[in-house]
Amino acid sequence: MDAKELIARRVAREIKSGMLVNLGIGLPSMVANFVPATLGVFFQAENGVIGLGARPPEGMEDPHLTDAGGGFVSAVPGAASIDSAMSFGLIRGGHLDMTVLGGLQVDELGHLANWKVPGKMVPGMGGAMDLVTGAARVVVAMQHSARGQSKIVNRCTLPLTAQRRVNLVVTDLAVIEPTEDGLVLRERAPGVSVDEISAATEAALLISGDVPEMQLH
Amino acid sequence: MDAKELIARRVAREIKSGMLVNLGIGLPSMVANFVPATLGVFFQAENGVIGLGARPPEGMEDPHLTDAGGGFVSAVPGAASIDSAMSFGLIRGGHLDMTVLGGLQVDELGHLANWKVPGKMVPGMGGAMDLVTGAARVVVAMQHSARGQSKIVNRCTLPLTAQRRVNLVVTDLAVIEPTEDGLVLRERAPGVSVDEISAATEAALLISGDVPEMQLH
Amino acid sequence: MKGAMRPEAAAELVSDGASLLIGGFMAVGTPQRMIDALVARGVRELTIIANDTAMPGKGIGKLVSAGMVARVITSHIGLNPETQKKMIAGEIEVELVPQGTLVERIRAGGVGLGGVLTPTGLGTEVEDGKQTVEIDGKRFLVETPIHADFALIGAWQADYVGNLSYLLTAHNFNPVMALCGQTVIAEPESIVPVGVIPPDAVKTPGVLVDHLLIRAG
Amino acid sequence: MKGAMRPEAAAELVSDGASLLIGGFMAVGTPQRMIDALVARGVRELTIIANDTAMPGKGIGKLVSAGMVARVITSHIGLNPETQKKMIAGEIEVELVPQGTLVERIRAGGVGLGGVLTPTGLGTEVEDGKQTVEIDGKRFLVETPIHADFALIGAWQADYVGNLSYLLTAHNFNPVMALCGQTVIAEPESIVPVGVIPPDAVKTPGVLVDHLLIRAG
Repeated sequence: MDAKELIARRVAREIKSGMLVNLGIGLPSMVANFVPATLGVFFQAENGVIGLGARPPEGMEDPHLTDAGGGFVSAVPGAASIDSAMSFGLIRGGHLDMTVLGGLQVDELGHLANWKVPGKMVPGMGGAMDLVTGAARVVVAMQHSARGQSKIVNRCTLPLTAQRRVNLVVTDLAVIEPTEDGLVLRERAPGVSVDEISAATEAALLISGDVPEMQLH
Repeated sequence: MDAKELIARRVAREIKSGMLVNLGIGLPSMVANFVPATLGVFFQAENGVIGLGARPPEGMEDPHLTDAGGGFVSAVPGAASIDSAMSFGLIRGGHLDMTVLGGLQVDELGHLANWKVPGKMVPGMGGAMDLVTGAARVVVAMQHSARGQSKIVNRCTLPLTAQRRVNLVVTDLAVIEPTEDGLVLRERAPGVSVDEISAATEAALLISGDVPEMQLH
Repeated sequence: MKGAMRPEAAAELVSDGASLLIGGFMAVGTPQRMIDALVARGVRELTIIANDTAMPGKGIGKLVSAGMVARVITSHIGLNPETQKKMIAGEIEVELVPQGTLVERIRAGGVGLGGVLTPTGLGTEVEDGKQTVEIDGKRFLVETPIHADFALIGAWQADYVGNLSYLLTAHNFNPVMALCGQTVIAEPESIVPVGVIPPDAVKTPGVLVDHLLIRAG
Repeated sequence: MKGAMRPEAAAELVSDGASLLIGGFMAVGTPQRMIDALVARGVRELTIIANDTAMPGKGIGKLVSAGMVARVITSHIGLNPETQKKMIAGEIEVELVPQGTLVERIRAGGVGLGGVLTPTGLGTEVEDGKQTVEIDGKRFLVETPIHADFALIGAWQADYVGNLSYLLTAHNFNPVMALCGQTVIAEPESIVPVGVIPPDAVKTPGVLVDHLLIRAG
């Protein structure tokens, strides 16, 4: 299983029956593939639909129904169209049960940076600042390291997305829960040791007792 | 012609082709009866429709289509349902070309009081404060006097509806335009003299040259 | 997917002292069966947030007449003399709010805003005790969000996801209040199978609705 | 009742230096024929307010590629490398605004609010230089209204009153922008006779729309 699929499968386990969930573009959007249809979960695309479904068969795509990345999607029974004011009203107003977002850095305070690398790459925050500020639960889905550098850092050096502490970080190596006391190592990826995780992590990790292996959907 | 009909017929002449107009409950709502259909005017009821039409024939009333006073109305072709947020968005945002409202007092500054008689009658402001603040043009339609007292006063003694100067006051005696310099007497009701108007008015009126008689629709 | 409950069961959820947002404008769009069930249950000391208190014997007027209301936040009580009488007698506390401000305060509560800046009410009693902010040289009132334990919503169609649609002037405050109640109870006139309301016709996404009342007997 | 005009005639209304709100999300719901007409006309120094700048060769991306844009107020430019390149080269000034804040700022401009108070952006670069207000012990950013010379709206159906409806995720910023432009130009995919769009299906009342583009050739 490749790293992205591992992360997506683990994040999928965070999603419970009846939730309203927003998945960011890229890796987070893969999570939907691993959520059982029986859960009755509704996915929101912040560009304007509640009840996002899979990409339709070829030739049945509709240019009026896309996800936030511009890709063709379908609508499940019971779907609702929403404009941007309603979409972000739901997000900011705390009506969104969970958001899954990519990250550039998460630090010991649980702060997320994911929208700007000054002077290099400035995609903009899109909906990320509202999502991290407003969602009931924020899950960061990202590779543990990039170009050999840990993305779990002491203090974010990149511009923050919000001052809110995110709820969970899922990487290809570990599941980490930011708490008031610091970053708690909750789970190991299959076949990865606690020592290997610590070695790959710039930030201090709080470890107590046996750290179980991830369960995957 | 009774006083109310006179006022309504005169106010109707203020309404121009293609306008969006809000009529208050009571006397102002009578104005619609005297606006030619050919003008293509749209009436807004702030409770939720643009394109308010006449009361439907008996037996064809619908409990989901009423004016702000709760009376049955119809919808003209091209009507639109709006919720209260959109309704007052249009009003506050300056999208409403004219509002016609009743009044308790108008003073020399052009200030309107029309929502409260402390200790006696407190209906509440309803939409009046937003209407007077936001409409492009505010026309007050009211009797000149109540119980022998002029309603055109030096300074409002009743609580103000807004700090905005209203654009025109139409009574059963006169048409008065509040200006930066004071209240200008623009027109006389048929058969009413300037002296009679002055005598019935607490506030000072600015009068220059001949004051013409009202033209009525 | 939500079941639908009887009005009596829904009324059981509401305790003495609860705050209720109630949709409707002069009882049009007000959830009537829910109100009857509340009257039958006889809860006391309610705070009601609504555009108006209708009239005696209609909609919210029934709650007022039954002596169940301690406090009202509303824009207009002019057509319910009982509310005015109880206010003057000190039995009901009434906070009068301009209609456009009321809907924005409810919306702010629902969409996670800390408030809105409005020109409505400047220079009137409505300004008393309020913070003001200057933007580009203009003063605005800071109007704060409204929150409530329940929102009682009158709708036209619902499906079992909780999606709601509304008819004509029966929209009014309902779509905005559905964003705001801690618990949202919707009383639709009919309930249709999931998938029958087209996504573009949904005005309140089902994710906002906690309970649906069953169809009228 | 409005006539419908050719895109070239509508483009003639737009002068060098104009500010344009443009609907759409990654070009979905963007008025494409209007943009092509603007490119053909070759106006310069435009300020564009839009969720994103799409990608090169698509929607707003065409304006960027043609060098017609001096300034962009937007939430995301990550999928248009040309915008990023021109920003870094100092050819385009880019103001990045969180998506939920952007839509509320446009709405505030359209509905006559002096601004909104939002938690989004607190403790991030977005806070820099902004006024904050404390409400019930919590800090909020004061976000100010956006105004613009034009709103260019992509819609599904229109009638000759100017009423508009939208499809699925092609709503996005369009309904809110239609409240806000000084001059509102709508590009519908089809135009139907007045009375054919049911009042409850109208998302933008025709009173907001100044010009309609004729149907596509």
